[in-house]
Amino acid sequence: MSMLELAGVNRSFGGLQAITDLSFKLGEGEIVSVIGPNGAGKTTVFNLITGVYKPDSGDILFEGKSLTGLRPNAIVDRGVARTFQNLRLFTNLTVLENVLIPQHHKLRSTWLSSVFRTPGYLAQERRMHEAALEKLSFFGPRLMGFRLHQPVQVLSYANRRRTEMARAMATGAKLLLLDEPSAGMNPKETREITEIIRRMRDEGGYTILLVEHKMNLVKDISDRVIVLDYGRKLAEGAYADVVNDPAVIEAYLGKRSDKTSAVARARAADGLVADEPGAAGEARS
Amino acid sequence: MAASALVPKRRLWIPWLVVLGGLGLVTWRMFYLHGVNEAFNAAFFTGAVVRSLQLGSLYALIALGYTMVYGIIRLINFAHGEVFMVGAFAAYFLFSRTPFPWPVALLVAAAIAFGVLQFLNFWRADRRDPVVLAGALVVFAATAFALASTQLGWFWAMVASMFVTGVLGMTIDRVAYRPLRGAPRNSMLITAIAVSFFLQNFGILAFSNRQTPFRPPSFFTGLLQFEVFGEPLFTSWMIVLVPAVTAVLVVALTLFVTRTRLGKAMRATAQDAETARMMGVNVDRVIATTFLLGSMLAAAAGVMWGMTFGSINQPAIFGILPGIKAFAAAVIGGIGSLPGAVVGGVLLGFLENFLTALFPRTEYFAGITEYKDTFAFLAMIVILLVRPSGIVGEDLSEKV
Amino acid sequence: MSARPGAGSGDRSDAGAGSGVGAEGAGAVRGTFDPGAAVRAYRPHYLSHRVRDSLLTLAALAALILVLFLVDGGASVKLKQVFALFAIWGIATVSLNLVNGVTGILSLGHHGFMLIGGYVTGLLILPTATRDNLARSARSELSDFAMGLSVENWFNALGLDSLTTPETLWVRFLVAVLIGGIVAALFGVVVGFPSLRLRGDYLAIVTFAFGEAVRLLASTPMLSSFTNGALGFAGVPSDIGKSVWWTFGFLAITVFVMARLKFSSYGRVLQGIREDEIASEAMGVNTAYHKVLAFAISAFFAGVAGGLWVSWVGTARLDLFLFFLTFYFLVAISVGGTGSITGVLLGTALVVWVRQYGDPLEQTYPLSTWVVAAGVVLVAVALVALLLRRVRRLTPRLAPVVYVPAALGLVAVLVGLLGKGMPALQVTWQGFGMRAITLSLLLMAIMILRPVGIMGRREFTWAWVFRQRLDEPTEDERAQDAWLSNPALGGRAGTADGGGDEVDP
Amino acid sequence: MRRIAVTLAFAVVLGGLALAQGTIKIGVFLELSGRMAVTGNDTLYGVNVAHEQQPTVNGLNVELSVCDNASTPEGAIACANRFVDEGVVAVIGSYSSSHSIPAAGVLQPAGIVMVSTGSTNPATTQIGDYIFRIPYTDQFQGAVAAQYAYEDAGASSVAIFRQQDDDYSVGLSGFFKDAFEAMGGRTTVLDYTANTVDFSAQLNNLRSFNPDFIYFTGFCAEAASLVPQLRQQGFTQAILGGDASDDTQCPDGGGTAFEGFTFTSFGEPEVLSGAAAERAAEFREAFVKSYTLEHFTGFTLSGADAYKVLVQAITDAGSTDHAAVRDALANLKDFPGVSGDITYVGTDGTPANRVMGLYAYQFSGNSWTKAVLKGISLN
Repeated sequence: MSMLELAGVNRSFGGLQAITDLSFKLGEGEIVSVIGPNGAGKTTVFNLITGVYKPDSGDILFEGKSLTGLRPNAIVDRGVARTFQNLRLFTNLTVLENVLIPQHHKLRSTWLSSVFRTPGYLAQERRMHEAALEKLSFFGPRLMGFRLHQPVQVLSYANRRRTEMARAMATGAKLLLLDEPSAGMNPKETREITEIIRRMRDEGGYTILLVEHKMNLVKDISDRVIVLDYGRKLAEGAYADVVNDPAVIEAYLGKRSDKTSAVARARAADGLVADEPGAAGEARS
Repeated sequence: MAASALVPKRRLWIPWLVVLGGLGLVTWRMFYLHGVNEAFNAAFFTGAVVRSLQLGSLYALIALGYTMVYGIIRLINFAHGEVFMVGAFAAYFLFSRTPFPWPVALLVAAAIAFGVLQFLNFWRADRRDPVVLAGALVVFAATAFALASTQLGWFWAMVASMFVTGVLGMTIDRVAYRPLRGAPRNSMLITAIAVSFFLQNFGILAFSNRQTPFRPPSFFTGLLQFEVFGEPLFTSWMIVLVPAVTAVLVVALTLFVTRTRLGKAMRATAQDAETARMMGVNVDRVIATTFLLGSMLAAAAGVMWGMTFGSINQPAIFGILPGIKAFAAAVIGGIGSLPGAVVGGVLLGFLENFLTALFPRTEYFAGITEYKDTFAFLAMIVILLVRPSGIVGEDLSEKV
Repeated sequence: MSARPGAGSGDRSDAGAGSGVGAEGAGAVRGTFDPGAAVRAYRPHYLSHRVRDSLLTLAALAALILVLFLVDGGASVKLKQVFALFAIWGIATVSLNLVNGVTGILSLGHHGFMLIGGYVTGLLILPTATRDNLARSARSELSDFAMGLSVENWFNALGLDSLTTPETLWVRFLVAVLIGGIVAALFGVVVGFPSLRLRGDYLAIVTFAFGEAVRLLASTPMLSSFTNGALGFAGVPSDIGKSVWWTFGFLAITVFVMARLKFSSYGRVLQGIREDEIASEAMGVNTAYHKVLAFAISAFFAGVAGGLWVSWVGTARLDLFLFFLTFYFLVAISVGGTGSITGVLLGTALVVWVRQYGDPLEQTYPLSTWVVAAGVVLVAVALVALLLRRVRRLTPRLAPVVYVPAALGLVAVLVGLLGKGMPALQVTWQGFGMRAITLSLLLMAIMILRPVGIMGRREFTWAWVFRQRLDEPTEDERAQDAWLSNPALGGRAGTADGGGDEVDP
Repeated sequence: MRRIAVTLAFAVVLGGLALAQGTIKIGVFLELSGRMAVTGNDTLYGVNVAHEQQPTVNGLNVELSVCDNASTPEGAIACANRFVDEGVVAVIGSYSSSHSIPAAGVLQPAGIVMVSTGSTNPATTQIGDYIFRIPYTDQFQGAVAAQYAYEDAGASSVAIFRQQDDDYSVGLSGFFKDAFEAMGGRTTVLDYTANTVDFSAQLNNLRSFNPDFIYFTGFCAEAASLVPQLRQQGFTQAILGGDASDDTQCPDGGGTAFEGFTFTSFGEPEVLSGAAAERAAEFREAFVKSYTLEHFTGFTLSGADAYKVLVQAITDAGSTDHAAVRDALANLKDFPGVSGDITYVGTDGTPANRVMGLYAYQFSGNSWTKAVLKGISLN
């Protein structure tokens, strides 16, 4: 049985059809990337899965049970967590607190026992701290030590991304939806995050669905790639197959007859297939 | 993709059903009441309708200021009720305390001239333009002279009070709100509450701590009698004046917002202040203009309020209830939308006035008058829960 | 033992400290990082200073008790009652802070909850003699049912006659105030429900409407059989509300619960909702439940404060619960520090002080005095602005915000001093409303200059007193950070930037 | 030479006396700022003038300790606490029941006599035996008004306008209703809240009841809007107000609508009879030496009498002991006050049968004045 299944999902905003008849499946332990040009509906897919939007029609099944109509927090309870494209951290709280909050929904103590610090509550709190540190140590020493107590707003962008991933892991979800995990990272950090995503799957046992623009990251870790354009699935399959699909190339580059300048086309192709532009910088270090 | 998928699903018949059903119920209720007691005749209900319209116009004028400011900087200008209060008091002083001694006259004339300068500015778009400066100077001299020598009539008192209050609105924006651009919404709201408290108590300090008589010309307050189906309907000329002035001001505002450069800049800023700034709109000036116009409308409402009800209450409480109710009206109509404010204001006038006329005290029923002041709040809460964007407003929910 | 949450100790020392640093270079041999060791090495920071902090806290508590003892035994009744008032308003502000500061929902209906708690408490402890008086009075609107609602009657019915004596008033008061709090909390749940659909300022307006509607409805026939309409009831026993010990006892309980709550998992979640509600929900937090919970807890303590407030005044009346009450609480919270319990108490002290000892501000003075005073205030504004521009290193230092008030202020001072003889300036003027004006100007100034308030979100902690920072790296960590940013520079720890932000190569 | 010596000796003795003379403190707390400041200050002027007339008692200088309650209950309590701290002999104040009652709650347990100058709510003196008042109660005023409406105005159905969130208004309208219905009339109560300006809803209710008399128990702020609206909508019935309508600014905004508006209020010199009228007129002469006549109202007399009865009680008691002063005050009988005779024997602290004035607003030339119709009292 697949872990996540989208079956004929539609969603429109006003007159705009954002997602049209989208179906795909996700097996346990897979890393699947969703790619597509800007405005293709990638983030909308995430919002639909996590309950921010309700599909107009179609169904979303997680481990065989429907997620449609559930509130976002109930969906996290089921085991699906996400990160946000434009970082939604609790900026005035510390790194540690950011990673403790997502564990709260597993807390089995009333607020009164937390006020009176009953042994049961304290034990859970201790476990929450352990889990938080464990998730944070996924990223090496970067978020440990004094960083635990720094408010998120003083962190670098890359560290914020890492904190957000740790936060998603800490929810205890089995399926993580990562929205552009490497945005704003330099090539070295991108490589590192690629490695971490792989370790998250291998060591943490997470199933991962990610939206990403950096093709080398997608190429490196994806088991499968799903290409979206105008809210529809253009192609699905292994990276190598997908990038050679004429429909995909057309979506990214436009038709041959288009009057797109050669430079623009080359630039787009750069983003799609070649290593990213930061490669030069990498060589320098 | 089927073309039908692009058509938004809208059930257009629901609003019509609500409106027609409501009207039917109202008609039935009126006939029923007439059966219960002869006093509830056509003249009675006509009177209730025109009075609702009168009160609703006042609410609409105040609500416009709330909605304009909210539309531009997403701030509930809590102090707007107090701006309305200051408008009424300014008119009172201009109206029954003129002629002023020279120093006071110069001070007030300076404020008025500054307001006029802003207006000339709309037209010429440059404050250093000789035409603008000369105009302001002429206005300054003329007003100073007029204030120091004659007693103003109600119309000129209203106009002058509008400019004074408009300048006050701009000052509030400059001193209290502009330093907070980009701050959390709650901080801005708390500041607005502080400004409101400041104005209330400053009003006590500066104006009076008791209710102030407002002596409108007796032409407007005297008894006016109509015949409706042979029954007398008693009222006064204010019943005509208030909606008429309101209509003129609303039309002028609409023309300003849709036809002028600054009006267009205002709408652009309301859509997206950042982008507007990048497109060369002087956002701060647009916001100041919004405060100027909103406060001027509130001042007009304050003057007419005083004329309608004969006296203005002490400053500490005068602005609160009308202000909050007008805010409720803006929310009901759809905050951020100009037609919404007018619709909401008039609707609230009908809620407070016509509804109580539909359910008056009879032998069998104690009436709903006691709860009248809570209608605005209840209606607002219901609207916010059912349709947060208001009756004609657009959706302002947060994007993910 | 690994992570001990910021929970174990009973005092407030876990306040800001929360938990601590400790992974000093846990396996910080450069390039190798052992997660397991890092987790094991983690140790809450305060444990190392536990004895010191406990002793200091005890000493502070003892000092507070000594002060209370002196105030209670001292000669001045006014000072005593000002202390009691501070405690009562402190309960209200600290509870409002849970919603406003911690959860980040601007609630403007706190006076409504206080009204509910106050009337319930007042009705339940009204002495039988007063009740009889009321019943005989021609004007009472109280129904017989409401008249029968008395803790004393219940105790009598239960055969607990020993608890109906004047000496045991406190037992009845405790029962009454508990019930008052619970009723207020139920209304808190009701008010919390709109918070499920509304956000931000819309919600603020709904809470405001609630506060006003409660007061308007309390005088209508709908509720007047319980509230006695606008008449209210006089003769509520004042023994508890005016006792420094009882009020500070309630304040201590409130602060204890609020502090413990804030630094528990629940408190973290509430703060998360303040920071980003959508993200909280996406992290599995049932925001609806937690917002309603915050409203209910806050309303409960508001009800308790209302009960004490009614007892302090001695009557339950509608004009005790006007919006200005919430405004002053808002001033206290915003000035003291939004979200910080110690800051809020500081703000409350300030507000109570201005309210109770600010009467010189409202006396009659000649106009020249007022002009000089206004001038001095303006010059002070200019100086503060100048200071701030210096601190923030803004140029030009002499901006309009400095020289305009300074010039106006100097002119005013000169006019006031030199023109003393002028007849126009000898007119006397009474400073009606100057206290409220002062407080609202203070609030405006705070919102503009330092929107988080004096204390900010920080709490007062001993670690803060001793300048122990948890979020600053040790030498080892600094070196490691530098190495992480750029291994080539790893050897020279000093070159790395202290904030630890990665520098792109 | 001898005369000089005698004068010197006299002066020395006098000076010594003056030095030896202690002072006693009487606390005065009134609404000197806030929304009731006008009446509060008028009352204070009355206290001041009475103090100038009688600055000593039992050979002791009286010192007034004036405290502003800022028209708030907590301000009133702060004042009461201050008085307890200062160890005042007795307390004068306050105008409003809203502020008298909380302060009485402090002063009664402390055993300090309080004489309220304006509180007409019956609950005030019910707080305890140390609390007294100068004015009548609302019960008395309601009964007087009902008697006037029924007998003098010949009304059989009355519409009562009541401010539902104010205890004074609610109390007064209730007493009126009881008294009027006991006489056999019909009433209907129309509620409004503070700051109401649009009375259309209430007038809609009024239309079906169609009374022949209107009794207004609220305050000027609302009357100023209500009365013109009544007239504009064609209601021509006679209107009677309570003492809260006693303010010549009240009718100012309504054009001619207030012509013939009558109200009951505190007795002024003109409505008093016999010796009391003379005393009041005399006091008014003294008053205008220090203050302007516009500050002279019934509350001024009330403030003066509060001071006078206290001085009398301290004289009678012969000491400044709190309990002795209370006993002396409770035994006061036929004290010649400027607002009429004051008797506390056999009452709960409210003087027996006071005289009220019936007044009407008249438009004279350019401004409104208060015309005295007559003094009324219960028969």
